[in-house]
Amino acid sequence: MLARALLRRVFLPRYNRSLSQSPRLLQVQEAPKLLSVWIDDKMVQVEPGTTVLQACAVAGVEIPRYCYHERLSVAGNCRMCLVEVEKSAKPIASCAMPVMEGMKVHPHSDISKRAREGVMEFLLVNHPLDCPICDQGGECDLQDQSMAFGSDRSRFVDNAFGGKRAVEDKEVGPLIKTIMTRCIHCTRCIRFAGEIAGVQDLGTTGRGGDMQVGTYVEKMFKSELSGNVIDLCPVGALTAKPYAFTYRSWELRRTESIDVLDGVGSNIVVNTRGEHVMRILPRLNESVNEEWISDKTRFAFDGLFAQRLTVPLARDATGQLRSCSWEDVLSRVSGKLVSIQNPANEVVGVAGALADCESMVCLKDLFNKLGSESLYSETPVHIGSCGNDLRSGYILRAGISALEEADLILLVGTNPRYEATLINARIRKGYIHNECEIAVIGPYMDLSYQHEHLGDDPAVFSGMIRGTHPFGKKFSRAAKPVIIVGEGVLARDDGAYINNQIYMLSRLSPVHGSDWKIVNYLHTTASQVGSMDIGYNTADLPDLSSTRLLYLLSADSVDVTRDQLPTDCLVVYQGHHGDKGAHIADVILPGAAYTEKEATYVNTEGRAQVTQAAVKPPGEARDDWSIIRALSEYAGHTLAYDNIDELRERMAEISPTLVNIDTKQDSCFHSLCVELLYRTSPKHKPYQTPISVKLNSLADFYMTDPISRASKTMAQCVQAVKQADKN
Amino acid sequence: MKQEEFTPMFMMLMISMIFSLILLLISTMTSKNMPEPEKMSVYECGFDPLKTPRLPFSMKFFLMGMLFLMFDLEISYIFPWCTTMKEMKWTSFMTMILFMMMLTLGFMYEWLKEGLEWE
Amino acid sequence: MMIKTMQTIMTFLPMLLTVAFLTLMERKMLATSQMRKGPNIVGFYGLLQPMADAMKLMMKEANKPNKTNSLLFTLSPMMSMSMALTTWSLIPLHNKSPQSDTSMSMIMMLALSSLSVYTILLTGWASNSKYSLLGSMRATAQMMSYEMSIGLMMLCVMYLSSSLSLSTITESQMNIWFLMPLFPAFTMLLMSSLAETNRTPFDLTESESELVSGFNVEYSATLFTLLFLAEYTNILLMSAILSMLFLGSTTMNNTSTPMMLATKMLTITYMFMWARATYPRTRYDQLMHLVWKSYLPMSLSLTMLIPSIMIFFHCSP
Amino acid sequence: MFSWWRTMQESGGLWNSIKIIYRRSDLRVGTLVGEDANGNKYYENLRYQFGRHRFVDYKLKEFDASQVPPEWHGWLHYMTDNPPTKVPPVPRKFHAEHQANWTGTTKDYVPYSTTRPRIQSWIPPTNKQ
Amino acid sequence: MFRISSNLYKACIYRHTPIRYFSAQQPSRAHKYMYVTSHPDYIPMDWKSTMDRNAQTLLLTELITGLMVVIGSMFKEPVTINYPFEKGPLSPRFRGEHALRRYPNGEERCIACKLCEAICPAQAITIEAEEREDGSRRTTRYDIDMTKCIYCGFCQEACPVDAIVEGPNFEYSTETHEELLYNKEKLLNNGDRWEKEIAANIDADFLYR
Repeated sequence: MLARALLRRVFLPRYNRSLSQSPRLLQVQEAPKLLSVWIDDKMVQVEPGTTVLQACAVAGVEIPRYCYHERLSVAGNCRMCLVEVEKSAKPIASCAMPVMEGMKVHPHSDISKRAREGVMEFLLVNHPLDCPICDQGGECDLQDQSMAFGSDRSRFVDNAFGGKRAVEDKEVGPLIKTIMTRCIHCTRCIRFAGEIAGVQDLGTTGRGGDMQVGTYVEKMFKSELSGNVIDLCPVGALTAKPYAFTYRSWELRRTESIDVLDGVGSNIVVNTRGEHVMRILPRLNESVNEEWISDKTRFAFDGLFAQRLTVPLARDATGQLRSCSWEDVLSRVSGKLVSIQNPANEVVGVAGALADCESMVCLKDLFNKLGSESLYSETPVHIGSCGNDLRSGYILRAGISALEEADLILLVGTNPRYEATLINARIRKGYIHNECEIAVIGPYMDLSYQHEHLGDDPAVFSGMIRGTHPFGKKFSRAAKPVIIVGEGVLARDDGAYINNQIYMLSRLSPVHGSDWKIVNYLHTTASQVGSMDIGYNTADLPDLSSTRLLYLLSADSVDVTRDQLPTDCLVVYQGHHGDKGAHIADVILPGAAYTEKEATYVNTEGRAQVTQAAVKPPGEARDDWSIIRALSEYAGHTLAYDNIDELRERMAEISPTLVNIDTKQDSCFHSLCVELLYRTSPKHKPYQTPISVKLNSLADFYMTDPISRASKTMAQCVQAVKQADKN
Repeated sequence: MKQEEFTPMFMMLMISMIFSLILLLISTMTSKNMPEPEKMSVYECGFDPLKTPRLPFSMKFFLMGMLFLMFDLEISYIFPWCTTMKEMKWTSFMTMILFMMMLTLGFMYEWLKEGLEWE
Repeated sequence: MMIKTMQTIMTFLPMLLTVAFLTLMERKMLATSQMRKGPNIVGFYGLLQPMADAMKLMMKEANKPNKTNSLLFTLSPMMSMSMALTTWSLIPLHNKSPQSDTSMSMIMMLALSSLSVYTILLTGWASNSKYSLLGSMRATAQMMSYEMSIGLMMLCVMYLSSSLSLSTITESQMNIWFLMPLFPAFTMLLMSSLAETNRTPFDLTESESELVSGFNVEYSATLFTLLFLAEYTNILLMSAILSMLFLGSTTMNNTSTPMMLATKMLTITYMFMWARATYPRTRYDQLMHLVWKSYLPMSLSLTMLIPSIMIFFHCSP
Repeated sequence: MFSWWRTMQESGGLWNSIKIIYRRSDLRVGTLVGEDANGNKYYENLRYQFGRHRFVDYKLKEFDASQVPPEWHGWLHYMTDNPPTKVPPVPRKFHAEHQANWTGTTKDYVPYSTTRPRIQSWIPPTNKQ
Repeated sequence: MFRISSNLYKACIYRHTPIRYFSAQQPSRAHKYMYVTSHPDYIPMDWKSTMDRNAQTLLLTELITGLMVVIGSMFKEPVTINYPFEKGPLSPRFRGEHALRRYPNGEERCIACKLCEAICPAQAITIEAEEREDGSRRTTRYDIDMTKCIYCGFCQEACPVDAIVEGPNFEYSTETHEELLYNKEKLLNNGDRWEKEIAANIDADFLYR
C-alpha cells in the first residue's frame, strides 16, 4: 500500500511528457534531401524513394488503386493507378514508380483518365454483375471506382456468346467465403498471407485469363489472421462466411470499441443493425493493432447470441435455477451478505477474464465496505515480492509498437501467435523489416517466423546468467533486447523465482537501466492488468472451506467446484454467458457483454481503453457496475457513485492510469521494482517441470473465453482445424 | 291581448326543452365516454392554447352592436305606427317621416365619418 | 288545454321530421347540381340517411373540452333549438287553428330571433376556445346587422297590411301577394335571411379555412345535433316567414290550404339551397358593406317611400 | 339516356327492378361478358357514359368490392380491354386462389415474425434429483 | 343632395371601394390594394352604361345567370361511379398493394439485395437476410408496414429482379392497424394471388421498360 500511495503522489500528468519518450527518437538520422515533384502543376517535396502514388497523396490527389496497399509490398499488377508523367512514352503505374527530381505528374489529364477507363473496362469484362447479391455491395472499391473513374459503357459486348469468365469457388475454411469469379487478381490476399500472417498458403496459378488465386490444393487457409483478407479484398471475391448475406454496409451503425477476447485490446468497430451486432471490423490504431484483428476478435461475436443470461436466476428449494425478478435476486444476495458475521474470511470475490474495471472497482469497494479484502483475480500471477504494487513489474512495458524495433526478442513461456495474435504480428513485422532475432524458452511451437528454440527447462536461465549458454552472449550484445514473459511462467508456483532469474538476465544487457525496456509481461486476458491496477490479489485462491459467499464476477475459468465449498455457501455469478461459472452458481445476475456496455479495459501494455455500448444488453441484463451498485444499496452499504462519471472519478483515485484513456502511460519506479526483486530473492529452486505455454495450437486459440466458447463459428473453426491437421 | 294567446308558445318552449333533455339523456346512455387530455384540450390547430381564449374582442364588433341597438330601437318605434297609420294619417306621417329623416341623416353622418368601414 | 297541447305536439313532431329530411333534401339537391348522386345507400335511394345520421350523432362520444363553462355549454344549444322551435308556435299554419295568434306575432317573432343571437354568443363563449369565440362574434355581428334590415323590410309589409298579426297579413294577401308591390323588399329580405341563417354565400361563421367550423368547433354528438337542428329549423322558419309576408301564406286563388304554405315554403327553402349550390362565399367586409351600405339605405328609403305613396294616393287599406 | 322503361323491362319487371335498386342503388342492364369462378357476372353496355360502362353483379348477398378476382379486376378497372374470356392469363403452378378482404372476420391476416429470435437465452441444466 | 346621393349610389354598386377615393384625384396606389373594376377611373358615367349597369344590378342578372347554370347541371347524368358494382379507371402502372413475385418456375424472385429498403423514403420496409440451405441469398424477413408506406413506387423501381411490385389491388383496407403490417408470407401470397394481373400489367408496359 505504501508503494501505491507513492504512485498516487507522483503519477501526475506533468510527468507523462518527460517519461513517455519514444525510443526511436534516440536515433539521430541525417535529414534526407527532399525531391521536388509537380502534381498537376502543384509542387510537393517528398523524400527519395517515395512512389508517385504517395507523392500524389501528399498533394491531396487520390489515385485509384486495387492492388496497392500501404502495409503490403508493391505488386503493380492491377494497372488502375496509371498516370501520365511528362517525358514518359506511356502512362506509368504510379504505385510502383519512385519519384524523380522534377517529375511532372498529370493525374487528371486525358491520358490518365482514359487509361483508367480502359483498365476499368478490362476489369469489368469478366466481372459478374451480381452486385445485388454481393456482400461487398455498397463498400466495394470496384463499384466506387467504376462509378468515379469508369466509362458508362463497354466495348466488350461479344461475351454474350461465350459468356463471362467463370471460376470455381475455393473452399478455404469456415471463415472466408470465396466467389472467385469476382476476383480481379490484385493479389492483396496472397501478399497478406505471405507477409503479415506468415502463412504461405495462397498463391496464383495460370496466367492471363486463366489466372486463378487459390491455395494450389484444396485446403484450409489456416491462419489466425485470415479474416483480414476480407477487408483487404477490394471486390467481393473474399467475404465473410459466417455472416454472409445478413447485412448491407449502408444499414449498419458503427460504434468504435475495444476487443476484450485477449490481452491486446485491439481497436475495433462494432457494426450493428437494430439490436444486433452484425460484424466486427478493425479500427486503425498504429500503437496497438495497426489495421488488423485476429479471427477470434472478428468472428467470435456470434457467441453473443447464444447461451446468454437474459434474466436473473436463482436456485429454488429443489436446487433448480429458476428465473426471477431483480428484486428477488438482489435481496437474496444482500441478505446473505448482511448475515455474514465475519466477512473478512467468509466473503470471497473472483474477477474473471472479461470483467471490466468499473465493475471490479465497484466490487472491491463493496467488499471493502463490508470488511473483506478477499478479492482475487482469476488467473494467478506469481512475480515475486514486488507483487502488483508496482505497475512496471507486470505490464508489457516497452509497448506493442516498440516490439518492431527490437533486434532480439526472447519469448519465455508464451506463444504470442495464439495468446496475443497482434503482438505476434508485430514481432513478425520486426522479423521481416528489422531483421530481429527471436528465441523461445518453452515448448516447440510454430510462430510463423524463424526462431531459436532454447528448450523448455527453467534452468536454462542460470546458464545464460553465468555466461555458459551462448544465448547469454548474444543477449548481452543486442542493442534492443526484449524479454517477453508469458503466462506459462507467471502462473507457475515458482514464477517468482524464474522472474528473478529473468531480471538477472536483463542486467547483462548494456541498455539495462536506459529508457529501453527489456523485461515485459504478456497477459492473455483483458481484465488481468486492470484487476492488478485496482488491487486484486493475484495469489492462488485461498482455502474456500469457510467461505459463505463466493462472488464470481465473470469468472468462468476459476478452478472451484461445489465440493470445495461449504453447503451453505452462496455462489453468486455475475456475467453474460451460461458458462462454467454459471453452472456452479446459486444466484445468477445477468450482466452485459463488451459490445453492450461502456467499460474500461487495460491491455497488457497498460493502455486503458474504453468499449462503447453498441447495442443494449439483452432481456433484463444490465450494466455490470450498476448491478453491483444496486446490490450495495440493497445491502445497506450504498456505494458513493450514482453514474459512470462519478465512478470514473473513483477509479482515478485508485489509479490515474485507469482513466487516462487510450494512452500508454509509461510505468516508472522500475528500478524500485528491480531492487525489491533482488532484495527478496526467493529461496527455493525452480521445479523441474518444463516451461509450458497456455495456448499452443490454432484449435486452442479459437476458444478461450465464454463468448468464443459459445460461438458457433469458433466451434466450426476448431472442427475445421482438427480436420485439416488430420489430413 | 290575453295571456292564453301565449300558452302555445310556452308549451312549445317546454316541449322543445324536454325533447333536448331527452336527447341528451339517450346520448349519455348510448355513447361511451373516454376522455383523454389530448381530446379534452380545445382546438387550436395542434398547438397548446396559450392565453385565455375569452379575451379576444374587437372594438369593431362593439361599434356594430351599438349601431344595431340604435337602429333596432328606432325600428321598434315605427312598428306601432304601421298599425295606426290608417287612422292617424297626416299628423303621424309627418312626424314619422321627420323622425326617419333624422335617422337617415344620422346614418349618413356615420357613413361619411367612415363608421361603417370594415377592413 | 289538452287540445292546445296536442296541437303543439302535432306541430313539433312534424317540424323535427321536416328538419331531418331537409338535411337529406339539401344533400341530394347539392349532389344533383354537381352531377353527383348524393347519399344513396341507406334505405331506398338514401331515404333513411337522416335517421342514420341521427343515430350516429346520438351514439357519438360527447366530448366536453377542458375549462368550458359546463352549464352554458350544455344549455346554449338547447336554448338555440328551443328558440327556433318556439317561433314556430307563432306561425298560423292553418287559418282556422293558429297556434298562438297574437296581434303582436311579428314583434314576438323578431324578439325571439334576436334571442337566438344570444345562444350563438353563449355557445362561442362557453366553449373556451378562440376559434369558437371568434366564430360566434362574427355570427353575432352578422346576424344583428341583418336583423336590422330585416326588421325594416318587414315594416314595408306591415304598412301595407296595417297589422302585426300574421293571420291578418295572410288575409290581406288574398287578392294580391305582397311580392308584387314589394319585389325589391322581397329580394333583399331573401338575401338577408340567407345571412340571418348563416347560409352560403354568407356562411362566414363556419368558413373552414379561417375558423375551422365557427362557433361550434368544440361541440360534438347530441349538443352538436341540437345546434344543427336549430340551424335548419331557422331556415325553415325564415322561408315560412318569407312565404307568409310576401307569397300569401296559405292562400292561392282565393282558396286557403296549408299545403299551399308548404309548397311555398319548400320553394323558398329550395332557393336557399340553390344559392348554396351556386354562390361562393363572400368576404366579411363585403358582407357588412352589403347590409350597412346597400340594404340599410335601401330599406330605410323604402320605409319612407311606402307610407308616403300610401298617404299621397290615399290607398291605405 | 337509356330508356328507363326498357331498362326496367330487361331487368325483369317492376318488382325485380325495385329489388335490384334496393341492392345496388342503381338499375343497369348490359351484355354479359363473362362470369368468374365465384359466380360474379360481368356486364358491359357501351350506351352508358364512358367510364361507367362496365359493371359487375356480385353473386354473394354480402358483396364486397374485393370479391373481384385479379383476372377480371383489370378489365373492370379499364386497365385492359381484354376480359379473361378472350385472353386467358398464362397459367403458373404457383397461382393461388383469389381471396376477398377478410378483415373483421376470423379469417383475417394476423402478422407474425418470419424469423427466429436472434439471441438465445441460456437454459439452466435441470436438476437431476 | 344630388351629389351626396350620387356618391352613395356609386358606393352601393362598388361597395368594397372606400369612399375617400371619390374625392381624391390621384388615389395613391402605394399603400392600398385596389381592384381593377373598383377604380373610379374605370367607371364610365355616361347615361347608357350607367343605366345598363344599374339595371343589371337591380335585376340581379349575374346572380340569376349563376343560378341558371346550376339548374342546367342538375339535369345532367350523375358521374358518380356506383362503386362496388362499377369501378373507376386505373392505370396499368397503378401503385396499390405490394406483392412479392416469383419466377415462372415458382422460385421467389427476391434476392435480399435490400435496395428497396434503402430507397424507401418512409422506411416502411424491413429486411433480414440469410443464406438459404442451397447457398442462395434469400430473405428471412420481408416486412412492409403498409401504414408507413407512401406508395411512391421507389421499391419496385429499385428492384433489380422485379420481385417487389405494387400491384393493382387497393381494396385491402383493414379494421386494425396490425393487419397492415405485412410479412414475407403475406407478400408472397399476395404475389401468388395477383400474379395474373401483375404479369398482364407488366406486359402492357413493355414498351417503356
